[in-house]
Amino acid sequence: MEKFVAPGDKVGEVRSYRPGHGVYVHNDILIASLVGTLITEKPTNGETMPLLRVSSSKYAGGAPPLPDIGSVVTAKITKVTPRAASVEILVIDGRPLRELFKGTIRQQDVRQTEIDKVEIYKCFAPSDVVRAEVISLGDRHAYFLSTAKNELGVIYAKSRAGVAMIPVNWQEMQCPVSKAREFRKVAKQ
Amino acid sequence: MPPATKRSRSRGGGAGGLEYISLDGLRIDGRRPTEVRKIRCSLGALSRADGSAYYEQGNTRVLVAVYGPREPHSRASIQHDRAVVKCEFSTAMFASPVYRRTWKGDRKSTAAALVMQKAFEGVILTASYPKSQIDIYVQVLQNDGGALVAAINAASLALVNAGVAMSDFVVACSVGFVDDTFVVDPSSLESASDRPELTLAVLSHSAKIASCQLDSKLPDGESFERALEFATSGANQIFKVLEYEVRKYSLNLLDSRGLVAL
Amino acid sequence: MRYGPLCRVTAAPKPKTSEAHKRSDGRTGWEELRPVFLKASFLSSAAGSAYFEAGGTKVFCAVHGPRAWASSSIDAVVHCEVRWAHFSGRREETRTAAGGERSRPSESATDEERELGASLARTLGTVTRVEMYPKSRIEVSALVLEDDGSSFAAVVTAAALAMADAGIEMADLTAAMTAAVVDGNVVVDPNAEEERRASGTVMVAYMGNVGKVTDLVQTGEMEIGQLAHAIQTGCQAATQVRGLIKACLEKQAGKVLKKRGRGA
Amino acid sequence: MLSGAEKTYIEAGAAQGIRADGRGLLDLRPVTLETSLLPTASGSARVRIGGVTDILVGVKAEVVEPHVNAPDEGLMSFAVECSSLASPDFVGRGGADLNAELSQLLTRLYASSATRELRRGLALIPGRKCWVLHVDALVLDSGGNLYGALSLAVRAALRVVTLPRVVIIPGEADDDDEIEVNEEVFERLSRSEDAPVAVTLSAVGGRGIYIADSTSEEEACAKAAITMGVNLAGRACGAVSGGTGGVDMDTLKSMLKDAVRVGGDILKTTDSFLQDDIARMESGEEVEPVGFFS
Amino acid sequence: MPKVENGAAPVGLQFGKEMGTLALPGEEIGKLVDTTPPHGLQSPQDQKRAVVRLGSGVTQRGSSLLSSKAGKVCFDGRRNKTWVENNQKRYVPALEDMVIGVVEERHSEDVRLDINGTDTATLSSLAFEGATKKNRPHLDIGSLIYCRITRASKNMEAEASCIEPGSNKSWVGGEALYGELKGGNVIQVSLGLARSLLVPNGPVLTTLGAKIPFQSAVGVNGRVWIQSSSTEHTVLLSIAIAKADTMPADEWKAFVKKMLEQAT
Repeated sequence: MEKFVAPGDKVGEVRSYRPGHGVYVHNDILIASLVGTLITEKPTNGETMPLLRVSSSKYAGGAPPLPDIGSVVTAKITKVTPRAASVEILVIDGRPLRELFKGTIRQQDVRQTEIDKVEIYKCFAPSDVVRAEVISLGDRHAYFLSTAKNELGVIYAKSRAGVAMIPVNWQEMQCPVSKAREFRKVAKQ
Repeated sequence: MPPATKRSRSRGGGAGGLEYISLDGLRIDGRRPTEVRKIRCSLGALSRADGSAYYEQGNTRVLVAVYGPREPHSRASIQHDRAVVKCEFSTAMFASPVYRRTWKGDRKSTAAALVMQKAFEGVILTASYPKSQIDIYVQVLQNDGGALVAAINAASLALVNAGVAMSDFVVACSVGFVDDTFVVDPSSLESASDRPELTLAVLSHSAKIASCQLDSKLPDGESFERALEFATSGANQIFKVLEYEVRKYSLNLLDSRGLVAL
Repeated sequence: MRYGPLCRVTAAPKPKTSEAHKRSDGRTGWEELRPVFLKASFLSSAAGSAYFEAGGTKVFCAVHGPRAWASSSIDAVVHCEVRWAHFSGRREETRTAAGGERSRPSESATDEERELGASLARTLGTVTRVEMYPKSRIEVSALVLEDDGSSFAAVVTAAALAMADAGIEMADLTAAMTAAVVDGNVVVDPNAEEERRASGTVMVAYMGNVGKVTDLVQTGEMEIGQLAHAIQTGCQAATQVRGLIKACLEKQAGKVLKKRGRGA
Repeated sequence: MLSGAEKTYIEAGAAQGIRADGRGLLDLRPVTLETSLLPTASGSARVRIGGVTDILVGVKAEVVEPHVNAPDEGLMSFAVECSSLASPDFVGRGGADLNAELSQLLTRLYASSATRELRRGLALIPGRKCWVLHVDALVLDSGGNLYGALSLAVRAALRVVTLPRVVIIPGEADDDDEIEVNEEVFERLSRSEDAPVAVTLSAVGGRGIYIADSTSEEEACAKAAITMGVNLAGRACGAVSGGTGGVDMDTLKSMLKDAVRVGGDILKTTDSFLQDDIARMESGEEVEPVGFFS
Repeated sequence: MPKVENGAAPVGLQFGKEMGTLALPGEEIGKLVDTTPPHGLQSPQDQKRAVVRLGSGVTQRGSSLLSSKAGKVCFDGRRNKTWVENNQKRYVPALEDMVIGVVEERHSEDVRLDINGTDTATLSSLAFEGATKKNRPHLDIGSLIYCRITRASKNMEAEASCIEPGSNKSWVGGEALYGELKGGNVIQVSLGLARSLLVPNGPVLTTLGAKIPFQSAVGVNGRVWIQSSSTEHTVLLSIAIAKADTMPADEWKAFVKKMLEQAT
């Protein structure tokens, strides 16, 4: 039986349930903080109590997404300097964003090895699309992102000829038309 | 209390045929032409500012606060080799005899702020505080003429109170020209927009001029020099008072640290 | 064009049909609410939106964000703007009362609009789980189209509905209600005429389930016992309104699900 | 910036009934009240609380037309300005929001029927001429409890306002009545004692714990606050809430009761002081101002 | 006479006739004099002796030494150094000063501390005895840190450290001198009082310590941290220390006595 809940509705007690997405605990009582249907998930391995979460009616995953530490984002490079690349975040954990969020990939966060030798110009170019992970809420202006994992890096880039390039290895991409190679920090597919 | 209000109002009304200098050479408020109004001041009047001063010259009253040297709020204004001096000049709505809605940043206030900024930029040892900002905020509580003069003098005291390093101590004084006579430190009754008035800020020890403003023109060059003389002598009178106050204040302060010798 | 679900609810409490309790708009109980009309999700450009009508008072509210916001605090900031439309019947009154000389150009907010905007921001800041949206700002704008009394309460209620509609996590649904002392009686949800005659009014925003007053605005002169009674009555009525908000959301959720079902 | 240690210290202290400066929860800091310091204003007052919060109020009067909705009442208009002296945050338009909120609180306090008689006293010719009191307040220094200090300073300034006597000259035949302002004779406002004073109670720490006259450090820890205007009749005349914590009903009710009690005490103390002050002024005795005016 | 520390007479420097006492900005406090003997020969020691060191508040114009602050002219004969001492609210970082900072911003490798100065100071999260990349203290925003200044330059942000030279007490053990101050309360006093509190067996802390046992940490940046067994005691101590700033010694002693009597 699906139950409709709204913020403030009591949905259970801490002695019998664990709070999930859209549920918070106040004075040992589980209370909904989102509009939607209440879903009870059976305890999985290791857990003893079932989990309560709210499946929001409006969006696929609930509240509008916001970058958080650990989330994997798809972002577009807007500016490249010797110390960092600036990006605009487009998608978070597979969900497109409504609002503009800025990020920065600093020199030391581009790749895992030879951090000191990273040349940003050889890793990203403006208008590239990258997959990156949020590593901190950053400074006042931008979130700090990292591409220092094999599966992270450039996933889409255009060559000078304006054609989408094909990855050659983890640090080069090639234009299918001109056959010219360009340096990138390429994400492993 | 209101007698004071009455008096100034009725006099202001009959300004047309007013005699500014009496036959025995005294001014409306009984001062001699070279005499400065009564000055009272105190340092450290405010709790949150790094330095502050209250200053009263006749019925003109100002409060000045100094914040800094501190980290500039906007990155754009950072100077890497020196401190930036900023100044804001605002007047309370009840400051003048007639009720007038005043706004921060009107033309007159902006001009006054600029004069002060320039004068103090020259005297503060800005190179000692790179990448920082020093703010001087003026609040005029009552304006009976010479608000800028009072503000400059109060700002000097507030900077001393804040412990900001300066190459010299700035003192200001103004000179008006009424009935063919120079009068030092004119009150609002004695100053009018069409009458010449010289506002001078001097460095008290080196006797250099920090700022000089002339409103309306003087009859000739010679009288300009005379005006400068009057203003300088007025400034010296004022400096004596300020110097006494600063010494008194500093001594008190250093004495209360006497606990070390308990 | 997307149309949100409609929800028309006529307030439930049935009249104590005594002539003595008859009110100027025909209501027959001191604690009777005016007919309420709620609608959510009608603006596709906003993250959440709501329209709220109580009698002749009509309010619009839109929520945008959370948006990236450079701020020194980690928690989300709720920013609110509240405006009374020129034709709402209220703005003109407040303007000239301030004294002719000081009236400002009509585009900028009046002191009262700024005050109530800040007040709404505090209320929503209280109910929103701001820690869930770091470094961001949630923007709420409300417009009173028509003011027939209890308009700020209507603004708070509409804002709560719009926030819920935007899918923003909140500790509770807050709803607001005005109570006024008219001819010595505490009446709930006063209309403009009653507000004018009132010796005092109090608006309370209340989280019905958590049991906390999130906002309080009192005007006029009131005895302290009377004030406490008015607050209590207001909170009870607000709890009732909370039920209406939830009903509207439930109805809307049903429609959304149905639509999805058809699509699939 | 407030450190975590200070915060827990303030909260833990409040829970035990002790405050950082040794006060009890509902005790007030020492207040310095001076009146009639601005020679060019019809009335003025300066209030300092605990040597940190500092407010200067000047009242000026003008003859204008009354408002359509209240032809037999005079007008009062309130404007508060947070001076940059108090904080660099107020530079330029920085204080605009706070200014609006503070001005609005005063408007709210004086809009009620509780001060109707005071406003009626400002009427000259119904529907045509009345006094407007421009009440302007400057926040010179802020160390908490701005609302309380502000309302106290405004009230004190109104208590000592004197306006020139106005004589109404009956119009001949069809002419309207005219007024003549006699600048020689000054009269005090009638019913200025009706003016309210605002009390702010801030909830800190645990449930049901709240404090009066909070310092700015305490304000930084406050979860919720109620500011209420209280008059001599012990009634509420305008209240707003603040903070983002919410208050439960029981706490709210006891806060309202305590606000009335605290407000009553403030009114009693300041009125006895003001009475002495006024008496001394009327007898022509000079009152020696304290603080930076001395 | 200037306030002279370490008796030796000034070399290469002659104080003006208003020697000592108080100076105002721009006032000449003394002159540099040529100490080179007529034959032009000078022993290296004498040359070294003749170097005049100018401290804060003193500037040089030609051979004149001018004060740039209002304060007492001081002279240290051992280092042949002159400076003008005044009491300002804002702290200017100096090498090896012990200060109390508040964490204002957190970064991945370091934190920025508010040290009540013209600028913030950075504290590396590795600047704790025995801290490693894996095992280092977690410093939240608002934490109080007792540390020493390891870099002070007017052109660069100050740097602080919690490592005590010559000590190997790990930050984990809770025995290290520097580190996070947990619990207790911190008060702000004048820089002058803070310096006087740091004098070993100084009168203020000794007097209070005899009555109430407590722990304290004094930062020369004007912050004093106090912790005692109860909040009540901490309050009394905070008030007493703050009062020492403005009260003359005798009055303060009497005040403390009276306060403690009332408290018990």
